Formats: sequence, structure tokens, C-alpha cells
Amino acid sequence: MHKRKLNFSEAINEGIDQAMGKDKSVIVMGLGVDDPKRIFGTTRNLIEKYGKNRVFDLPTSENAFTGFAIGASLGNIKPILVHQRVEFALLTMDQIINQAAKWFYMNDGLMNVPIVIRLIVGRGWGQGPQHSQNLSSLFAHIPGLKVVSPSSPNDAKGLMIASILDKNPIIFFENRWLHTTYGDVPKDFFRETIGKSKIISRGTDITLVADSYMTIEIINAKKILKDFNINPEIIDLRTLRPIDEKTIIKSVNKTGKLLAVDSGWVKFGISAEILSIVNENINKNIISKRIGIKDTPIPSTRSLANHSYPNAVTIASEVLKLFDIKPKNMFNKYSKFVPGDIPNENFRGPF
Amino acid sequence: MHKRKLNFSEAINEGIDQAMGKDKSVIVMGLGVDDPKRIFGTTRNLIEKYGKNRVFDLPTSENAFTGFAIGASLGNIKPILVHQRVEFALLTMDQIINQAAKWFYMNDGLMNVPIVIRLIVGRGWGQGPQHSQNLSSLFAHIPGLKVVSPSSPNDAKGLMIASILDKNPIIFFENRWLHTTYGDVPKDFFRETIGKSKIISRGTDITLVADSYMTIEIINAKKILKDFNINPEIIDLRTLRPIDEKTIIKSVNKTGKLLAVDSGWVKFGISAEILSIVNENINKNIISKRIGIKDTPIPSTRSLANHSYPNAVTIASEVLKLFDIKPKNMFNKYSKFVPGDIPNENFRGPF
Amino acid sequence: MKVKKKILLELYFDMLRMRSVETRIAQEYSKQEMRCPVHLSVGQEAIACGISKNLQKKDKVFSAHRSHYHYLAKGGNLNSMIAELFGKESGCAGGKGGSMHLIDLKAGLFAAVPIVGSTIPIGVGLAWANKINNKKDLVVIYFGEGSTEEGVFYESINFAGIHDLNILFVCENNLYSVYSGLGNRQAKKRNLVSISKSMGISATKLNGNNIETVFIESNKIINNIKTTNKPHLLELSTYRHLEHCGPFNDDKLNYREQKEINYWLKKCPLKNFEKLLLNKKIINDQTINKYIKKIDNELNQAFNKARSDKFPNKNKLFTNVYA
Amino acid sequence: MKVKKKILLELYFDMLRMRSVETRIAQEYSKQEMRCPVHLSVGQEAIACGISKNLQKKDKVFSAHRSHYHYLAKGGNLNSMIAELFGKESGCAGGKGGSMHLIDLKAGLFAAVPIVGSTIPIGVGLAWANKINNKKDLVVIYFGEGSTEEGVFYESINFAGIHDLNILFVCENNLYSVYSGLGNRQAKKRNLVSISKSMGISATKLNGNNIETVFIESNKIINNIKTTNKPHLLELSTYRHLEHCGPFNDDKLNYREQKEINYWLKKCPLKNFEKLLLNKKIINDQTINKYIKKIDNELNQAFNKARSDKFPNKNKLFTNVYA
Ligand SMILES: Cc1ncc(C[n+]2csc(CCOP(=O)(O)OP(=O)(O)O)c2C)c(N)n1
Ligand SMILES: Cc1ncc(C[n+]2csc(CCOP(=O)(O)OP(=O)(O)O)c2C)c(N)n1
Ligand SMILES: [Mg+2]
Ligand SMILES: [Mg+2]
Repeated sequence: MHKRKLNFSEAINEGIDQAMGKDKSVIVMGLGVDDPKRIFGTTRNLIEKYGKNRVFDLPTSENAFTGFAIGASLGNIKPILVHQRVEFALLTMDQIINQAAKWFYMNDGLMNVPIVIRLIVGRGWGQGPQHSQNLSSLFAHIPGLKVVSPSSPNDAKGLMIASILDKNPIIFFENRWLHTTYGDVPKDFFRETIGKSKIISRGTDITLVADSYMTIEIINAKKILKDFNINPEIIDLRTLRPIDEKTIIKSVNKTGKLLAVDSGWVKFGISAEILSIVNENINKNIISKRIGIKDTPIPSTRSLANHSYPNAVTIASEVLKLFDIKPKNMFNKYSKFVPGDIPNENFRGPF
Repeated sequence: MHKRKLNFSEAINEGIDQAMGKDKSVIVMGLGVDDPKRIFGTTRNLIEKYGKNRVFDLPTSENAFTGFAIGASLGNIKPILVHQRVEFALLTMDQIINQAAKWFYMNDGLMNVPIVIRLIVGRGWGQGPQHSQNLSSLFAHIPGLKVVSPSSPNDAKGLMIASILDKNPIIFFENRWLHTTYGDVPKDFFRETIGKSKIISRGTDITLVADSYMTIEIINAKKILKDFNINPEIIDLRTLRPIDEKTIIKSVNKTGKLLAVDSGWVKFGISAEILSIVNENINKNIISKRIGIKDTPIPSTRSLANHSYPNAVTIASEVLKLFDIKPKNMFNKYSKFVPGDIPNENFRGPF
Repeated sequence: MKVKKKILLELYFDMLRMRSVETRIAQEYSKQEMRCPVHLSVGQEAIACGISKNLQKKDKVFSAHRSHYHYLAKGGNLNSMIAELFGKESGCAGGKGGSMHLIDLKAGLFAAVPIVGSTIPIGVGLAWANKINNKKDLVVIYFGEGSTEEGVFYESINFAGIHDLNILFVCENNLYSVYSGLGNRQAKKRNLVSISKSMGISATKLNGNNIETVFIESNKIINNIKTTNKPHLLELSTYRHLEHCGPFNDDKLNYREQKEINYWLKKCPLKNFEKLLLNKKIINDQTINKYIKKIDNELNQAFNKARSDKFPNKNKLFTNVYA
Repeated sequence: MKVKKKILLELYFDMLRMRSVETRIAQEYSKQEMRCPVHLSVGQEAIACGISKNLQKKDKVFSAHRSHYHYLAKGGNLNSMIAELFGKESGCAGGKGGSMHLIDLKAGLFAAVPIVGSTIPIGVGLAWANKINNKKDLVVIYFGEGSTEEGVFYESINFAGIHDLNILFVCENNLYSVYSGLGNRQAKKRNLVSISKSMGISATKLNGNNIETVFIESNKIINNIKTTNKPHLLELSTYRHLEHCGPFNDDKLNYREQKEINYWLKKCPLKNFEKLLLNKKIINDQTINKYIKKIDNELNQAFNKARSDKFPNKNKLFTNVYA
């Protein structure tokens, strides 16, 4: 397949665009999907190509319009709904958890609900407590939902297409800090498998597991760990529900050590599930640990927010602790791996 | 302290009643708090004693009235809000997670939000997918909330009083099947400590951990396990956030085995946190396992719902597996420990 | 508009059948074979019967917790409904839903759910899909006046108004939400019809206990929706005779004044219509008895069948979680 | 009612000050020291200034994402606000909130949050507490017209109407929610004043760009609320001059027609009031310059202070999670 570099938001855009081109029933809906910013570029050109009848701006009525998406899906429409912040979806938990997740089950298979709900999470720029949460474990807990959370442009496109083609309600997480990151993406209409994680790099000493943006940080952490002769195996979860237990178990069985890096809060979070899977399935002593967003609401000021989130250096330091290595001045030495309050030079405030 | 037998709902009622008697700022609000059924008896006599100005029935506007509770708490009122089903609280997740949980933090300590939100969970009687979920992990995940989940009438009263006296937003879980269970309760105005679990019975062979109604089931499971010469230690969590790590770690360190029984779904659930705590803190091989509600929406018909929930026999069987014992006919032999679709003779439909 | 005798008889039969179904459920309920909550609609027959008579098979209906009449009047299968209440595999939702999750796709009863207000936006979404797909089918969304206190109701009618969707919103105003009267729930001066109009969608309030009124007026309204492609909201005053949930009369609880109860019992849609038809000699006792027998037979069969049908096998717990 | 000269001058000064604050923020923003989203209110000065002039210190105000004017006009501390935008420890929320979480308890600015509609029920809750506690203080809740599409808005005014709470609801209708005009969001025939009245609470629509109108009418309305103890909803038409979020003018994006923009720029509340006062010889250029200087000084100080103030120490991350 012919590939070229796209950034994450271009990859999502291309996935949606191709799916809309192939299937007239696919529509896009959400606040601002047709506005000049086009949801961080992810809905670029769609209204121009597919018109007002397939790209819908909406009233600020999140709870109802999640219901509209469910209802439309019962009428042979495939809605892709997007919230610019995961927090807005908290207004819609009844529709997502009580209705969409259970619809197919509660009518015992008569009608399914094929919708994709895109939830944008993460830091942005000084967004503060109500605009920078992650919250993916709230959705991953619910049977009936599938929860997808890619880290690379390739997977963003491939999983977006897979989500649109899926027959179930899909929660699709996008970290704001990924939108401006580049990677190879095939031009074709292709899908990645929902429910399969990916081994980003093989290693022998410890298994590092993450999803979404934190995958970028563990890849950087690996570079740091090289200086200490530690060779981690890196797993990008890609899907949170169903979670790919096999790959995790196999890897930790080999390395004997595990650090699960959580894109959200640790307590009752994604990383808890990972440790439990390992614990239930591997019958030997595994040194394991979690790291994630600090257990507080997330402050706006960068002087505090920078300490809220894990980064390559805090991750590497955590790994080193598991090897009983306690080096000094990690932050000075590896400052180039500490992102500050923007992920890269392409990223500008205020969003 | 003088004690007598009360059932769980009477104990809650007494706790609220005494708190209202001592503090005029305490009010009760929710759909039906003053109606003939009085929220399964838990708000009995309150309107008669404290009048219409402290016991409020409300319009069916859950999202807004959660906001009313928050706002009232800023005006020196202490609201106790109740939802007869946890599912109704899904309409209020913005107010609970974005607002209440973060209020004190986001104004850096200027104003706190002392509210108690009572969420009734559990099976009832053929309630089906939208009226019998648990969902406690959704709340336990959120810093800024405290999450309480008692199993005994004593703790129901003591933790209710502690919750009302607390300065933070408290999510108070009550399992419907507990309301009709009896236990000793002191007459006095007393509190139990939020954040402390309780060792229900000491044992040596395995640690069984649960909260809420599942504590009843593990106590019964212990009776079954006696026949197999297995002596479990039983921990009743009582609080989910902050969770009492110490007691769990100490117990599992001793027994070397762990079964966490989840009142909700297992994946990304409460039991995942328990296994992770053990895994992170105990540096030896621990045999551990989770059991909870089956990973599907919960059906109405008893012929299926009876298989959704763990019970003493499925719990005991799971424990026996960890000891490599695979007895037959467990269900026949121990049928008296299988609850069917009602918890006891006092319980009647339709709710 | 004068309603034909044939139609009058059918409307009467429909109402009698509805009433008999609920009465039978109430009688049998104490045997504790139907082990799920039931919200019976006794007293509210005229609404579902009157409206459904104007609906076509392809029109779609959404309902909430009190859905038996909406289901049956739209042509829902009685056997499947009773079996669902019994929790049997032959139930319309395979036993997984119970009374609060009725469905009959053939009849166009698309969904009923017990979260107050929750089906309203879903119904709107289907009507929206119809518009996108150039389908003219009507969507009827039934809800109680309690639902109109939920924010999602306003969000939904706003959207229906913006996009001119083919929807009939039907508010059955029976004055109560569980045990709560209107006093604690709605301001005295509140007026649903004028709220609706101020949000840009036309609306009407009618006596929901008069089957002729409901039938005739909803006929006009439905025709109007189908020709103008604009939504309409219909508020119907009515009263439930039994308790909110369960098989009994709960008047002894005194949450409703005896005077009020008497007033509404006198306005019983079935009794009054029967009296009218008897007076006008459109029916006689013989016909009524014939009807009763027919319905009783149907009910006996449905209950016997439900009773003897199988429970779903325990493996069914795990089926249809994902499509 | 004729407004005293002294008051006219104060209103002018207030508006000029508001405008200058936002303009300064806009100028400084590109230095990327204020690293949080800012929603500037340029063009909407008359509303907060006119209303706040009628408020007492003990009256409480709630706001949303576009809150700078509500905060300052109510007497919020400028230094604390600018420091908050800089993310400094001396900020009104210790740097934890940023521009979208202003608070000044002394001034009665109780809370601002960026989830659209979310403070509305919280403000209602405070007014409810006031009623329970027999306090007569007024609660003012500001929100944009976008908030009136959220269900929680309706749920909230319904309750305020049932319980007769002392609340002034203020809807600043600037025609846009981010880049979206009213077309996709509200039916053409929608009328907020009449919705509000149909829900049982009185309401008025005013020109929000005329400070005298806002001041005089809100004075009457506030007095009326305080004597009748009944809520009121005030809708004010206005327009924002800058982009939705951020420091720039974004007219080149063409989501608003140039004709419309010109129309509203001509209706600039500050310019027009200034012209009026100049014509009436109530002020002259000298006074204006004096005002400008005074404000500039205040702003220089606030920005210098914010710039030199300390960031919160990293331990502060963990403080005030629980009370
Ligand atoms: C969101 C939500 N809140 C509360 C309930 C509890 N509840 C069940 S039925 C009902 C009454 C609703 O009244 P109405 O809509 O008027 O319908 P009616 O029962 O009168 O037919 C309530 C409040 C619920 N099911 N869902
Ligand atoms: C619940 C929710 N949905 C969407 C958003 C995104 N958002 C931020 S400001 C805004 C505009 C709201 O418009 P309006 O209420 O008219 O206020 P204005 O910006 O015009 O002052 C929106 C939609 C949000 N913050 N919260
Ligand atoms: Mg009703
Ligand atoms: Mg606006």
C-alpha cells in the first residue's frame, strides 16, 4: 500500500472522508463540524464534498443529540458524533450507557446501534479542570460499548474506518496532543482491528503498556532507558474494550516486569485493569506498577499541570526504581524529553 | 452504646433523622422523599418531623437538581440528595464530575461542596438493563469525590452520619437488597470512619474482599468453604474512595491468596483496583482472581439475571478453583445459599 | 367530522381490549410469575386507541415505562408481550427487557425504555433519519407530563422545530409522576402548549379521555404533519386508575384527593364511551359480551402460552451483547 | 427616569475600563505568558456595567466562560484576575482555574465555569438556599444564548418559578455560539421571552448595547424581584467584536456577514455612549483622557504584578483536593 506522512488529524479526516465517499449513510454531527476550525482539522472539506445534508452543526444540546444519533442509527444512518472535549459527553451518559450500550441486548438482537462517538481528551493549553480530563475508564467499564484509543496516524485512520464499519456503538478517543503528530499512513481505505494491541518495539527487561498520547511518552522513555541498558517491550493498547489480554500476558510473561502508563487517573483506571489481567493470568511474581495523571483535578497553570501528567522522564524514573536504580538530575539530563505545556512546535494556544 | 436490631433502611433513616435533629442546615431532597414509600423507608417520618422546608420533592430534572444541591451547599445548606436508581444519576454526571468533585480545587480552597448523593443500586425485582446496574467504579475513579458503600446497618448509619458531617461531596451507595437486612445498630449519634475498611472475620487461607451487598455473599461463602477446610479472611471495604489499601495489603500478605468480589462489572471495575493495589505493594507471587457481574447488560428475566450476579456458591466455587478443588453439585448441595431473585422473605416486588 | 359506526365499534373494542389486558395482568400479578415491574395504564385507553387508529403500519412509535397500550394499540403482538412479562424466551425482547422494554418491529413499536424522557431524542433521531432518507413515515413519541420536566424534552422539540421533522409528540398528562402531583413539579402558570409554540412548534391540548375527540383531532393533526412536514405536540389530559407501578389500586395512600379521584372515575374513557354507544344503540349488551368473550379467549391463550413457554437458556445471558 | 450625571459618568468609566482591560489582554496575549484560553467580551460592555450598577455587594453573581466583565463589574479584583490568567499563585483561584474559573467571594462573584449552562442550576441552588435561610440577597446568573439550548436551562427556570426564588437570569444574546449562528440552533419562531413566560416566570427583552436602557430597566426589574420575590429573565441583544476564544478579530473567516458586523459595530455600546455624553457635554476629551490614563495605570500595575508574581509551588498540585 502506498504510504505518506500525515498528521493524526489529517489521518482521521481521511478515514472519515473515504468512509463517507463509500457509504452515503455515513454522516458527521457535532458542534462546529462545519466551522472554520473543523474540529482541529479533522472534518476539513467534508461539508464541501458531502454537503449540508451529511455534515450537521447542532444546538448546544449534547444529551439530546446523542439520542438523535442513536435514533438516526435505527433509521439506517451511520452517525459519527464528535465532542471537542470529553467533558461535554458527561451530559450524555444516560444516552451512552443506559441506551446505546444496551440497545442491542435489551431488544435481544432486533436492532443494533452503529454509531461512532469521538471524544477529544487531553491537555490543550492551560485548559484547566473541566477541559483536560481523560475519563476513558468510565466508558471502558461498560459492556455493549467498544472503546478505541489510537496513538499513531496510521491507527487513527485504520481504527476510524473500522469504527465506522462496526455495527456497535464505538467510543473513539483522540488526545488533543496527538493531532499535530506525524506518521506514515496508507492512502487506501483500510482497517485496523478493533481489540488488537500493537507491539511497538520488542524488548526483554520490562513491559511498558499505554494507549493514546502516552504511547509517545513511553517510546521516548525507551530512549532514556537505553542509557541504563534497560530494554523495554512497548505495547500500544489501541483498544480499551475489548482489551487485548493475550499480548499483554505474553509480553509480561517474558519480561517479568510491568509498568502500565495511564492516560487518565490511576485509581480505578485503565492501568488497574492491565495489572489485574497480568495478576490473574500469570502465576509467578511480577514486579508491577502504575503511573498516570496525579490523583487531583487538573489545574490550569502550567507550573502545576506539567506535574499532573506522566512524561518520558517520570516514566523512565519509575522504571529505574523497579530496577533499584535511583539516578539524580534526570530532568536536567533529559530535558529534551519533557514536553512542557505544548506537545511540539506546531501546537499553539488557546485550544 | 446501647444497641438494637434495625434493618439497613431503618439505620439510614435514623442516621439522617439524628443529623437533621442536630443541624438545621441539613435537608433531604429527591424524587419521592416525601411520598408514601419514603425511598424504601429511608426517609420515613422526616417531613412530619422537619417539615416541608427541609424535605423536598422535586421535578423530574435530575441534572438541574444536582446543581441545585451544589448551589445550596454554597449557601450553608447541607443537602442529602437521593436517586432511587443509580441510572438516573447518569443524567447528572456533568454536575457531579465536572462541578462538585472539582469545586473546592478549582477555586483553590475558597468554597467547598458538602453534599451527600445517595445512589441506590442493585437488582430489585426483574428490573432489567436500565434499573439494576452498579456503576460505582465510575465515581470511585474521580478525585474530589469520596465514595462510600456500606454493607451492614451499623455502617449504614455510622457512615451516613460521617457523610453528612463531611465537608466534601460524598457518593453514598446503597444496594436495594440490603434494605431489608437486619443488624445491631447503636442508638447514639455516632460515625464510622470514611476510608476505613473492616475485617469481618479473620482467616488464614485466602483474603476475600467485597463491598456493599456482596459482603453478605462472601460471609455465606465462608460457611460453605468451612466444609472444605478453607478459612478465608473477609474484608468489607465500606469505602471505595479513599480506599483502605493498608488493610488489604496486610491481609493478602498473610494469606497469599486473593479473591476480589465486585458488586459491579469486573472489567475496569472496583476489583481491578484491589488486585492492582496488591500487585503493586506485595513483592511475591499472589494467586489472585476477580469475580463480579457478568460482562453483559443485566437482563430482566430471573432465569438469566440469576446468573449475572455472583453469589455465595459461585464465590465459593471460585475460591475452590484457586485451591485446585473442583467439587461437583455445588449448587444442589448449597442451594440454601443461592438467593434466587429476591434477597429474603421480607422482600417483595415490584421494586 | 362524523365518525363511522364501524370505526366507533372498533374504537370501543380496542379500548375494551386494552382495559381487559391490564385488568388480567393485575389479577394474575400476585401469583408472582410476572416478576418485573409493571406500569398499568387503566384509565388512559382513549389516547393510544384514538391515535393509533390514524397510524399506518410503517409509522413508528416510541414509548416509555407505561407502554402496554402504545404497544398493543399499534398492533404489537399480545402473546409476545405477556411472555415478556413472564420473562420467557418467546417474549418480544427474549425476556431480557421485561415490561419496561417492549418492542415489536413489525408493528412499528420501535422502543420503550424506563428512563424518563430518554426515548424522546431517540424518536427525534429516527424522524431525522427519515428526513435524510426522504421517507415520509411519521414518528409518534409518547411520554408522560413528568418527561416534560427533563431538559432533554426541550432540547428535542427545539431540534424537531429547526429541522421540520415528521413527529407527533404525545404528552399524556395524568397529573402525577409516581406519587407527586403537579405542585412541586411545575409552576402554576406553566403552559405546555404555549411553551411548545414559543419554541416554534405547533401544539394542541385535548381531553384525553374522550376517544372521539382524540381520534378526530389526532386525525387532522397527523394529516397536517404529513402534508406540512412539521412536528406537532399534543397534550392530553387523563388519569390513571391504578397505582403508579404494580397491580393495585392505591387510593388508600391519600396522595390523590378522593374528590379528584371521583371526578376522574366519572370521566372514565371506556365507561363513558360504552354508555354513549349504548344510548345511541350502536351496541347492545350482547355485542359487549361477545367482545368480552373474544378478548378473554385471546387472553387465556396468551397467558397459558406464556406460562408454558420456556425460560431462556442460561447461555442467552451472553448473546447479543455486540452485533 | 432620568439618570444622574454622576451615574452616567461612572457608567461610562466602567465601560471604558472593561473595554481597556480586554484590549490590553488581547495585546499582551501573543507574548504567550497568559497560557490559557480567554473569551473576551469586547462589544458587550453595557450589560455587565448596567446591571452591576444596581447590585449590592451581598448580591451574588454566577457566570460562564465569558466572564471577565461580570467579574470586574461586580467589583472583582483586577490584579487577582490578571494573575489568574498568568497562572500565578496570586491569581483569584491560585492559578488552578485560569480565565474560565474566575472567583471573588468578597465581590460576590461566586463562580464561573466553562461547561455551557452548568452554573445556571448552581446559581438557582444558591437562591434556593437563600430562601430556606430567609435571606433576601439577589442571585444574578449570566449566560449566553447558547446556554438556552441546554436542557438544564429549562429545568432550572422551571424550579425557580415553582419556588419563587430571587434570581435575575441574564441571557446575553450575541447571536453566536462559537462560529454557529442561530439558524442551526434555534427554530425561526423561537422566542425566549415567551418561553420563559409560558414556564411561569416573567421576562423582558432589551437592547443590550444601550447602557442607559440596561441600567434603568434592570433597576426596575431588580427592585421588582426584591419586592415580589419572584425570578425574572432578561434577554439582551448584543454582539461580540472579537473572535470567540482568543485575542484576535476573526472577521476574515466569514462566518458572520460583513453587513451584520458593520451594523453591530455601529451599535458599539461604548462609542455610542461616549458620543452621547460628548454631545450632551457631560464629558469632554480631557475627562476621557484622564480616565484612560487612570485605567492604563491600573492595568500597567496589574500586568507588572502578575508578571513578577510567583508561580504556585509544585506541592500546590496536591492541596485543596478535599476540604
Ligand atoms: C430519569 C428518571 N428519573 C426518575 C425516574 C423514576 N420514575 C419512573 S416512572 C416516573 C414517573 C414519570 O411520570 P410521567 O412521565 O408523568 O409518567 P406516568 O407515570 O404518569 O405515566 C418516575 C419519576 C425514572 N424512571 N427516570
Ligand atoms: C456543554 C458544553 N458544550 C459545548 C461547549 C463548547 N463551547 C464553549 S463556549 C461555547 C459557546 C456558547 O455560546 P453562548 O452561550 O452563546 O456564549 P458566547 O460564547 O456567545 O458568549 C461553546 C459551544 C462547552 N463549553 N460546554
Ligand atoms: Mg404522569
Ligand atoms: Mg452567544
